[in-house]
Amino acid sequence: MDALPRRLLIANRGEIAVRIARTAREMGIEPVGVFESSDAGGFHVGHMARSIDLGPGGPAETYLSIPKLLKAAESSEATAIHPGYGFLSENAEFARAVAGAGLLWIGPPADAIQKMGDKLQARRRMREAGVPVVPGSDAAAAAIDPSDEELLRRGAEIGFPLLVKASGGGGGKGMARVDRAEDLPAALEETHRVGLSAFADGRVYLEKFFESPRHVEFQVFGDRYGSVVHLFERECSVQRRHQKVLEETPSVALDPRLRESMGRAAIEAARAVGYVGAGTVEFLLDERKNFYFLEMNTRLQVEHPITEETLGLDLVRAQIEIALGAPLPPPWRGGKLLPQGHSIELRLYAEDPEDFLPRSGRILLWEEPAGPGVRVDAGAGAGTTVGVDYDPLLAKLVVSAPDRRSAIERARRALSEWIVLGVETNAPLLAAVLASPEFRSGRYSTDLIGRLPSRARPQPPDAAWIAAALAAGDGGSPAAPAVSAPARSRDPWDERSGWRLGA
Amino acid sequence: MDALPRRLLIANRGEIAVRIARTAREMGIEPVGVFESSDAGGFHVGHMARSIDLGPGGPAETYLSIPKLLKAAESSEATAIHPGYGFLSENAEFARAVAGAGLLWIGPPADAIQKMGDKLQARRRMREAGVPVVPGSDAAAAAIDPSDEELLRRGAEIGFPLLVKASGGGGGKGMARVDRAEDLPAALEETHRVGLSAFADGRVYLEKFFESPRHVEFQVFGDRYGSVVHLFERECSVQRRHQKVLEETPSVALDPRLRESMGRAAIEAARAVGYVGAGTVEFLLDERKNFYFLEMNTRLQVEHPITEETLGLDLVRAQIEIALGAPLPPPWRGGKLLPQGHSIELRLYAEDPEDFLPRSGRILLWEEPAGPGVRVDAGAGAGTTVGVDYDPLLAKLVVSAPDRRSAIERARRALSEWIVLGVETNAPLLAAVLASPEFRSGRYSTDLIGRLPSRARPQPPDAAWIAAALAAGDGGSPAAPAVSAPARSRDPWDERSGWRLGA
Amino acid sequence: MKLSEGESSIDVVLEDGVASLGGRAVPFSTRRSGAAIVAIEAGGESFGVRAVREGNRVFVWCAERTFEFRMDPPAGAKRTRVRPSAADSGGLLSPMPGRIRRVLAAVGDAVTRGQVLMVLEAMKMEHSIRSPRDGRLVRLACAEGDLVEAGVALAEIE
Amino acid sequence: MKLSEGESSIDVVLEDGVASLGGRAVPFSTRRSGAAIVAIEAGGESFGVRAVREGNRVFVWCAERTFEFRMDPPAGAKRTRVRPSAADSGGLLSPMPGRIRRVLAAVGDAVTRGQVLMVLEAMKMEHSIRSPRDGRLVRLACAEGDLVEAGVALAEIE
Repeated sequence: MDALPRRLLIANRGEIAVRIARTAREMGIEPVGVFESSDAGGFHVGHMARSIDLGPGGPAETYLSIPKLLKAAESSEATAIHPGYGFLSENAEFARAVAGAGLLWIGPPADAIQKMGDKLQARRRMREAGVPVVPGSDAAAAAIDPSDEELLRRGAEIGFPLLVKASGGGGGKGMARVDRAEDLPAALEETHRVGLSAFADGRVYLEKFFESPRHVEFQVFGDRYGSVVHLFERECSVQRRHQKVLEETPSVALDPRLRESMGRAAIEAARAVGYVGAGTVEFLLDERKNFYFLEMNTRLQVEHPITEETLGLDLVRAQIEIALGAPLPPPWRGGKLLPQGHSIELRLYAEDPEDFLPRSGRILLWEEPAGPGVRVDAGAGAGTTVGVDYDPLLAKLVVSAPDRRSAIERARRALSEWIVLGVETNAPLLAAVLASPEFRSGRYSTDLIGRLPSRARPQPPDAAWIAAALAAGDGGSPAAPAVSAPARSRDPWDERSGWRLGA
Repeated sequence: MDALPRRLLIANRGEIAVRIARTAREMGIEPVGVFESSDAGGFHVGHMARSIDLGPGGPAETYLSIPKLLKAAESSEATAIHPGYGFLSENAEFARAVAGAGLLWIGPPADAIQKMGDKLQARRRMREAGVPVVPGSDAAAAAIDPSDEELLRRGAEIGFPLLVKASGGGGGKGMARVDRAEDLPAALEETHRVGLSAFADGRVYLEKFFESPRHVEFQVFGDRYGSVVHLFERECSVQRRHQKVLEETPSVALDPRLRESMGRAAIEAARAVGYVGAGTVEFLLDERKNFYFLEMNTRLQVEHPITEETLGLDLVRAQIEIALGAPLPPPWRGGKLLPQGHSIELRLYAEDPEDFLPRSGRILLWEEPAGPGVRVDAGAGAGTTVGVDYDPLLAKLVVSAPDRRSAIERARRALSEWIVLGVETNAPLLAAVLASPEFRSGRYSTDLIGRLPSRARPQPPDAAWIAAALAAGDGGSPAAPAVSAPARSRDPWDERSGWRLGA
Repeated sequence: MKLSEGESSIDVVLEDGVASLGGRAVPFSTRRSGAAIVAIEAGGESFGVRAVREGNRVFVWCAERTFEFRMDPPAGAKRTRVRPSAADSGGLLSPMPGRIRRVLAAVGDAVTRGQVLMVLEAMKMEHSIRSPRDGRLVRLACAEGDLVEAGVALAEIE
Repeated sequence: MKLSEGESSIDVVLEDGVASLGGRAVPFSTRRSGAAIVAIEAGGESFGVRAVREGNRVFVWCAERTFEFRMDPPAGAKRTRVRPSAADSGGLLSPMPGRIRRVLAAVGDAVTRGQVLMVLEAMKMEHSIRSPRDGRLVRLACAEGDLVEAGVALAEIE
């Protein structure tokens, strides 16, 4: 294994930038951060040894700017770059540019990113590798880029409802559900447009639509020497608007035999593109327990911590070591790795818990859960400004316990300790999922959230009105002017300093 | 197993009361707290479903008052009591009174508490059970309560230095080191006095003194049906003033064979007093790897979390289930339980890091470490007043990692994230221990802290002076009047509300 | 003072441990940690609470839920940061904070119910803003590239 | 203003991004999160910082260490909560906050160096307070059961 870099540039923000910085520090590597000028107060900046200002212009001009990121690495003398997830993490051009600049890329080969990024190409490779894919318009015989006429014909064969997908899309983006044949032409046109504008790739394809499937993914790891292993599954079926809200491992939907065949398929998928490093193979699992390849994420996954918790590993450390040329740890290859207990991740989003629309504002109060079996990976805290230009993920709560039932109870306990004021969050939705009989039974699918009973907006109890009045600073009140700030005192010093309590 | 109690009275305060309340909530049991009137703002109170005011008078009149605690249970309709550690947790009379009042006692039988509480009696039982004890004045032949003359003779036989111990003592209390024969009479007199005043038991005994021993303890668990198991060891040799500061598991001092024989001895010790529930058997380990029984703590141990982390268990849950009549979980008995990785606990005390003298005050700012492998069990937070009447333990940081080396680096990383302002803590001492070659090598003993190089008081960097000036509110400064409080603004609303940020 | 939450709006007066909530008298007591109130006992029940005021909004955590109260500003003080509500505007409101990516209609155009008038991008997703009814676009309050808050008027249909 | 930490005490003046530390000019800049300053750049290095003032004390976290600064109160303001230092008192100081459990000498007694004058209990441990030198006990500032702060005078020896 090559020597550790002295400095690592983390080309990201939010919780994942903090997550990566923590492992870097533990390895004796200086984490170097980046930020858009207006994001200088970003939570992640406080966790870096130093941070580089990428200038103004929003994400496009900063976190997504390859030249600016390379310049930041140069000016900070960082010799390695970790992209995190999102932003440029699955951009083959960036991976090449980093290597081209003589820097260490903490990620898979650019080539593998490209092959998996092109969904049509990826599906073809999977079929060739014998990995089942979701039935679609691009069957073996089909043309790579068929005409809309041909797609309309294919659509009729596949049957409705079906999904129109952009070849460049993924993660719920560039995808439209079509229920009736007559809506297909419009959907094709829209998807062509989105594909072109978002991914500079207008090619689209059709996929069979499953009413209530499960999304189960497998963590895979490959090294430079051709070994590829899987680190078991993550159940990701709790979604809203095609985005994950809660993940757990192990999945109650898998028995040992199914786990083994899916795991093998995941390894085959990675092998098929010469994969090195950490990746995730997403499968769709239908009611009859048939599984189909959906896509492969060629980066660290948001929900990687539940795998870390059940296996007692640090996946970011493994990414760095493998990028430096280390082989996969022997126990991983020897099949000695066995998950212990059950782990659940809850994603706290700044969004309306009912309509899932993002919320912005400033976090005025932030108290995190803690204690046994509780891990919090936060990208926000008291004082953090939540804007509209970035992902609304505030933090991840990861709970672990000996079994699924106690993990769920632990998640509910921890969630009830989480206090966030100033920005609305999806905490009530998370609580509703944890309380739903469907989730607790384990027999749920991607339509779980849609089927939750609508939650009546709770009326504030008397104590809440009283607290509000106290905080509003009713002059006449003998109580503190603010419920969460110290009372006034006669001491002129306190008068001004008291307010600073716990700030 | 009997039905779960609806309410559990937690007869304690600080981090352990919060720790127990969390598990209670996860089990669907309402945690009921207690507090001394002046301790109404105690951190633990905020984690209870409700709390009972035990009135004024300090710990003696409240947390240590059996009748008031029983009354609190009655008035809150709690049907079970968990004593935590310290206070009345090892008081056999309390255990009897709880059972006598028809309440469920979450702890070992009063009888076992008593037998282990009397150190002389305990040492006799251990010898009878074939468990090696530290050589002392109470050899098989000796009288139970020898005259000082006889003790002086025995002292000469044992040799100096030696330890004078009160039979009622333990945990470093009621213990004096004597280096020269001429100092023995005074030490005997002093220990008689302490024993009488502190434990109403003037009996004393002498113990061989070991220059640099290790303290290694074993977690044991027994059920009502006679099964007793051990849950592996905790290395507790990092101490100051005979009190633990840092614990880790596994201990580098044990090899599998030694672990097995010490484990067996621990089980024998528990069996010898008919032990049921959670207990800890403390051993002294000398340079030649001979081990001797020191004492048994008949309660939950402060450092229990490192065992929970490496075994993936909840020991408080197990305590409650076993008290309700559940048998030990089959995997525990089958020897199926195997520790994974390495875990370290750091105790954050409100004390001077150099002379270890306790500090009091109000915590003005509190930011906890978080992220992968980090667990914090806190008994304090922003706004908490740290007084002189209670234990100075503020919180415990528990880190876990695949191996000892990465656990140490993780501990250093997490410790560097911990920000506490307003009360001095021992954080610099903890950092010094983690940095010391002796600790990192694993070859250390109870004299580690005494041998640390003295730490020069660091000079504040320029930035610290500037921050202080900013917080002091230099009117002329364009910056915020307080570094951790929002800047003023023109908006009359903000003027008053801004101060509440993050309070 | 006058406080509102959701649809309800009442007068709250606190005096000597008794709160008058819209005329209803509720005795209460508070528990502090340090100097901050962390619990309120009212109606025989104890609630953990937190509350922070910003501008004329008061955010409250109570009974493990969060609530956002609005207060009527005292005479003289200028109203700040009130999120405009549908009531404040006759027109088409932004459903969330975001960036206007495309505007697909011009002032004067006849529009039909459901027609996409503009595309709002927020959090890497595009949201179509459709006309609520048939009519004519009489006002366009935003342009492509604009950053808009939730609830602000984007356009007006007659 | 005048600030002291440990033994050092200097005049600090902040103006337009330049700090004068005891006359030495140090350019600096600050970084905020929300409205709070969380980092200070000075001398080309960036430091994460936190600082909170209470009374005339300012607690600062910087470079992963904590420091306690004292400020000279402005004219007119009364001094509050200054922990008395040995300098302030000719006598025997309490080494830590705690309760006086026993007093073993009376005013007027002749005392010898090392003689235990009283026993202070703190955190469940007893600490003997010994006479610093031979002399006579002329003042006893505490009684059994008293709660004493760290650094307060307990007695005076002549």
